[in-house]
Amino acid sequence: MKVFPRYREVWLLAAIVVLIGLISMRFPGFAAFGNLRQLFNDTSILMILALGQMVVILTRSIDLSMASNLCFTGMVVAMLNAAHPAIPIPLLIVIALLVGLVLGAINGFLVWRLNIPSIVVTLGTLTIYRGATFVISGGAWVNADQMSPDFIGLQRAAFLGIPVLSWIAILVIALFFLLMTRTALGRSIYAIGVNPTASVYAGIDVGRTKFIVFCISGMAAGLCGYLWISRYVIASVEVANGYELNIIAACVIGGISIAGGIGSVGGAVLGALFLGIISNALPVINISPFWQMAISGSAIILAVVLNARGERRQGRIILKKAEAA
Amino acid sequence: MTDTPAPRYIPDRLDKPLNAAIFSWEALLVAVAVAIFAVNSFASPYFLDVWSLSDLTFNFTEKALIALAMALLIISGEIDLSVAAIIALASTMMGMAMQAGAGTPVLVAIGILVGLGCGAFNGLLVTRLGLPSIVVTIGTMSLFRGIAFIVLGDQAYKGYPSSFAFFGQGYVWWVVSFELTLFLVAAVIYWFLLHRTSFGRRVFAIGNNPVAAQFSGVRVGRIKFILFCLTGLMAGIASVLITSRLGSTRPSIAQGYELEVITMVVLGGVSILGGAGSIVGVVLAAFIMGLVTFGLGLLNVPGIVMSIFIGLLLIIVIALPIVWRRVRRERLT
Amino acid sequence: MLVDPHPAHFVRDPPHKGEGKAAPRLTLSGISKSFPGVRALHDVSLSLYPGQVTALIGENGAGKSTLVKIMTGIYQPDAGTISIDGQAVTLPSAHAAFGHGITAIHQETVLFDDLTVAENILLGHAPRSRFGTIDWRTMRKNAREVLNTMGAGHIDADARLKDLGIANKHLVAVARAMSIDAQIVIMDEPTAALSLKEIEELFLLVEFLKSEGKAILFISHKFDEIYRIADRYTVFRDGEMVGEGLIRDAGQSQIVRMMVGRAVDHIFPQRKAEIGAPVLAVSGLSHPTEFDDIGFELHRGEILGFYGLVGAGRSEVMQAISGITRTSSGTITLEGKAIVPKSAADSIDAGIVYVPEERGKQGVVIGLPIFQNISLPSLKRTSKSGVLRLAEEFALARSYTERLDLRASSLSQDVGTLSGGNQQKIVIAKWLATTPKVIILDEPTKGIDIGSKAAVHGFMAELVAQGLSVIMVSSELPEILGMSDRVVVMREGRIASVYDNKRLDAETLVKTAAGIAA
Amino acid sequence: ENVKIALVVKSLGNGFFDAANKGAEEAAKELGGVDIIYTGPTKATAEAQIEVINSLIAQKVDAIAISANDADALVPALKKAMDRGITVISWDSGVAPEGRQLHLNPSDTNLIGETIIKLAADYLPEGGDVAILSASSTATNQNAWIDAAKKVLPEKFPKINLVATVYGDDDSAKSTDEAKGLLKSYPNLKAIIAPTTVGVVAAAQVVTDQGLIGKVNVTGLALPSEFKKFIDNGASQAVALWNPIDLGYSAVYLAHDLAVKKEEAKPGATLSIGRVGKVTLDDTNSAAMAPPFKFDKSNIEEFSKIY
Ligand SMILES: Nc1ncnc2c1ncn2[C@@H]1O[C@H](COP(=O)(O)OP(=O)(O)OP(=O)(O)O)[C@@H](O)[C@H]1O
Ligand SMILES: Nc1ncnc2c1ncn2[C@@H]1O[C@H](COP(=O)(O)OP(=O)(O)OP(=O)(O)O)[C@@H](O)[C@H]1O
Ligand SMILES: [Mg+2]
Ligand SMILES: [Mg+2]
Repeated sequence: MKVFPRYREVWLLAAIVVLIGLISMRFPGFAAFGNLRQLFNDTSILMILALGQMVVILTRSIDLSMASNLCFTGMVVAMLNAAHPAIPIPLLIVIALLVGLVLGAINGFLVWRLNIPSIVVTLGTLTIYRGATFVISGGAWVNADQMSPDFIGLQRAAFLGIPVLSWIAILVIALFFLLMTRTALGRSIYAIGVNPTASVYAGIDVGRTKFIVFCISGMAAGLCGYLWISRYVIASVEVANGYELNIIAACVIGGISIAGGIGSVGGAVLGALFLGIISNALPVINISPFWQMAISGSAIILAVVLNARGERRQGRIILKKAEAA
Repeated sequence: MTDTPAPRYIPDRLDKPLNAAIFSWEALLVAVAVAIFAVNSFASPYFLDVWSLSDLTFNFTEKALIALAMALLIISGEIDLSVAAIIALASTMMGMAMQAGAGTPVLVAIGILVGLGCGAFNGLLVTRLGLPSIVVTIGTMSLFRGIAFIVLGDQAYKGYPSSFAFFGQGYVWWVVSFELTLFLVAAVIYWFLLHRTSFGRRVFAIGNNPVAAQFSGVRVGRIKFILFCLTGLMAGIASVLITSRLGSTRPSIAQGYELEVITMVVLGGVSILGGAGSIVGVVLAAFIMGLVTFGLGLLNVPGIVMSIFIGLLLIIVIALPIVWRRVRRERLT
Repeated sequence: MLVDPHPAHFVRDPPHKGEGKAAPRLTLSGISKSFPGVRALHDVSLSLYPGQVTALIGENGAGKSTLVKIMTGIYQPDAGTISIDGQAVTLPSAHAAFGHGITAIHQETVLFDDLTVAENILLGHAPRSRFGTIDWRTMRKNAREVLNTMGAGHIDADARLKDLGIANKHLVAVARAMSIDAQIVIMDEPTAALSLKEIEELFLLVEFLKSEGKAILFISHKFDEIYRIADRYTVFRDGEMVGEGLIRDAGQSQIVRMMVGRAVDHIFPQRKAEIGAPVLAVSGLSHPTEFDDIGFELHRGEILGFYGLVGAGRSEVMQAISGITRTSSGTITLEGKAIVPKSAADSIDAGIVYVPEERGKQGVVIGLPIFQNISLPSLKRTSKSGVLRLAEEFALARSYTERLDLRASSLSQDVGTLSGGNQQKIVIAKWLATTPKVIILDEPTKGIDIGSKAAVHGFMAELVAQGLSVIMVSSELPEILGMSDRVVVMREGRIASVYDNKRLDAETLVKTAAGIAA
Repeated sequence: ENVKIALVVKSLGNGFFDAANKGAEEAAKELGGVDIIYTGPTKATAEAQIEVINSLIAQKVDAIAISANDADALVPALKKAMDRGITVISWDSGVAPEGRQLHLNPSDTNLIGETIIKLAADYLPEGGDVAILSASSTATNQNAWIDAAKKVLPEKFPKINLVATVYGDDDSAKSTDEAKGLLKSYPNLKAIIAPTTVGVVAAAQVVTDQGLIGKVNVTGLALPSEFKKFIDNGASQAVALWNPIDLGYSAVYLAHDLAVKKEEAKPGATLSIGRVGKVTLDDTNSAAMAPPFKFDKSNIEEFSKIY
């Protein structure tokens, strides 16, 4: 399996390098190593979410509920931490993964067993999960003050000069890479996206695989629930509101085809990085914040146009003459 | 050939139309609507009041107007996530015109034309460049609203002419608001367009199989383009209404409407995969959503808890026929 | 041979000496399957024997593919038992069927365009490394081995499937079936998309499989193939089994009578050749990659056959004439007027219709009822200033479906629930209903049973008698020879030769198409 | 029959408004015969608030006391309420005069503007660069305060140099990005002023994370309970706020008196608000409750327990 099919990711990488170059022209410190390291750290959460979304999109589905799942799970761990500061953080992370898994599994179950299109299911759970956050918290916020120092500190601790948050992202990227290139599940995910009917005939349980991808995206969202809350040190119902579209945008910019079957781990990571750079750089280079939205919108459109160019199928060549030319 | 038998007779339909209607999606929605209406009347003494019921309609008419066009677009297999952003941009442009001294007719024209233009832009990207609409409109959603932010920044436009207020605040007759009237008229037009014209039939064909439709002489690109324009147009009209109702414009206007519009369409029984759906369903779904939010509002239930009900309603109403069919099949065998 | 009106009491022929001795490898008995409103199979039984090919024969919609899907775990039967080597088994999924050594080449090509050949062959049963991860190296090696044993070593295991030609794709489908150590191999109309050369290769493979002692189920509507390859036969009619036995004991007319319930002599219709003035003239038509310098004339009342190997570019040329694909140069003249169709809609308006070859993708709109499918290209006629008139749509649909002997429970039935052949009838009805001047039929009888084939051919004869002109693209030699007035042979995107059908023989055509003619 | 007063807030779940509700309940108890409906949208948008107002009109409440998400967009809906005989006042974040009978400012706009600058200037004797991190660009009150602050800068704080105003939309993630951007673009930044409770927490967390405690002072308007941590760790020297409990109390008190026709709102009138004292209406029928209250190391502990 080629790691860089059609070298889409290489182009994206080049675009990112050019972008960083352009920003550095206006703000010289931008390309400094320390800043790039921080950029990666700032984008880590989006990367993890984009990877979770990627496996779902690859199977021709979509998970609109990730941001709400993140919000709910974040609230659960924040409230747990506030009420029982003694619970060790690793255990809280496991709880976050499990809560996320359960919410993802609910999506997956509805898609699998009732055969409801994923966009409908997750449009419903998008509002339900966020509403549930309101119900469990009574609308109250969990503030920095109520969180234990470990809860906040873990992702900020540095290991080999790099924050733990970045390490978590690196680990997640590696896991996804293994999943997509080295496991039968990864192959099934691609196969379902390429041709669902053929997948049934090939003995792949399409429904169950979709269930699993929603569990994966749920776990990614759950993990990010903890990471997000401990990063921004406030848990409220409004956490990550509307972020689902950023996640999907990252995937799209990363060349993951919304029609399924096409996309790679590298693409998702770079797509997230690209969006991260834009939102990070605009304040830095003094572009009015009011321009930010229009700029990222244009970037998304541009990315789709370019990706579509790359994907455009070449006609079968029947003529010998044309083949030779 | 020997002993050729007489051709087999194939009936037009098996189900009687009445039978089909009773077991249809619309019937299910009517039942749900009646149930919610009944529950509301019991739960709150304030519900059964003509003015309450009239105010209720303001909660959904603007979104429902867009949902009518969105239903056609989704049936054709496309989607437009940028409608709320189109509202913002159209409203901003109306505000600019208002500051330049434009009168009410010009303002209305500008709102509608900007909506149409945005829809055409989406349509061009999707049909000319062959891009997936869900992605294109995620992009234009940021772009359109982004332009509104660039123009307005932290400012607001206010001071629309008093005659402009009629569209979002006026009443045509007694408690019947202009918005509701416009919605009902539009619903009839869209019903006719989708279910009674060859244009509507082609929309269904495209949604089910765009390639075969193209081979059958359906101008797929053109029809999709028209549908995007219609959706933009309805967003433009909605923008006039909402700007008039709020009497002012901010770039954050109508934030998050797109998902509510799509929820309405899907709840109305339109297949998100394209190819199936009805306008009657969408209209019923609009009323159901209005009834639920208003009913819960009367009980002072927070909006976010209402959204749980809407989310559950969406999933349950879609799941119900599936589960029911499955149970019935299991009972048969 | 016995044709029993009550298949429940069906008595099997005593087994013939020698052949029946081996115990059946697979036995299906009392299988029933219904879809909403359709009884696809009712109490059917079937046995497959090791080292023998059993042909499953039946009209369109008789339930053949449904049975295949039951045998491969894709559908669950409503009733009945399946046993392998005497052991009763259940097949809840395609995976379970693999486990029992059942593999199939399905009627629709079911492969993965964006995956590699190796992945296509081994997906679902890929070799694993010690850590449970996919062992890519072994996977490629295994794939290559399978291809080599099939004599298809020229296919690169690392190539992406979409870069392969259609014939090679088909070989990959076969290789996929072979890669499972299967004892039972099912082929559902495997030759429908192949040309003669590939069909020959396929038959060699079948012989090889027979020699390996595999039990083979072979489904086809082409009797020459059945007589060539099968040892036994089973006939279905309307979802019931109506006969079985050894193929060498049964004549074609006997089998046809079983399958249709009456005798059908498929003789191509006699036509009075009243060929008139040129209607359509094409000249210098070129496309950057698909075809070059295509030029021909079509006359009033003429059937012009287009022959060639699969992938010769015939469909592309026809799609260009009907406005679906763009051309780089060339002119199309209809009744003396130059036309430049930019879309199928334009060409239908002008009076040229194209009946496409890929039924599922280009032909029918699954999800719409039969009558709406048929009226789709004729909406201008069945509506009045844009407003639909249902009664006219039903009338239009009725008149065409009855003539093509469609099997459907009502005209409001979704076409997706029809069998492959019945869908093909919808496809033909739908474009005939536009009452064109020129009609282009691309593989019009692909996958159609013998009775309906005769109906389609009769229909074509009627059309030209009414003064229409027909272009018929076909890869079936008998059809080309039996129906055409003249034959255009295409090879690699160019016209190789044009023949008058007076003294034309099959050999000339095949040689021209393959490029070995003098 | 009890007097029904709706306390409508910008969004539910905000600690500031929950505290205001405490005050509202206190006033209700004190006045007697008053039912409080504490409500508001979950998303801080004008459209959502209008839906809430519509349902309150249908419930025939006697008075609506609202903290508005948009000064202008709510006017038609609130006018409708007044037409149906409902008393409407705004508090905290105001509504344009034609949409309410009176407006109760938590404090004087000019005073707040001056206070937020002063909070920064007090700890910058030599002066230096400061930046403002605001809530959403459409927030009425923040914009008014920032304008007031800009006005007093040249005369009263000549050494303070305001380099930028950015918007975090009251969204913690966006506020964090913006705060980081400020620190990156202005390496000499001495203080970040965030006149919003969400923004101030985000900015203080960024300063803490980047090890800039002592170099950059975060200040602005903050709830003591949410912000205590950052006073404690030194990311901030002091912040200010008015007392939301008093604000809720006063709003309900005023709404009640107007609804039962005990008082009338007209320019120049002096209205009494129970334990809080008296306010005088200016010519737009607005009144200011009290000057902002400063929290620093000396008193944060005590107040963080209250709100
Ligand atoms: N998924 C389905 N839903 C409803 N009806 C179906 C479905 N699949 C098949 N049928 C019906 O079952 C019957 C048998 O179909 P099947 O595809 O098995 O026919 P076949 O013998 O393979 O025909 P052909 O030669 O045309 O391929 C047909 O009447 C068809 O309409
Ligand atoms: N490499 C390929 N991959 C997939 N499909 C192919 C390929 N080659 C040919 N086909 C199929 O064959 C059809 C016909 O191709 P084309 O028009 O080029 O040749 P043709 O001479 O018309 O062949 P046919 O005999 O099948 O009609 C195409 O529509 C396509 O479905
Ligand atoms: Mg079949
Ligand atoms: Mg062809």
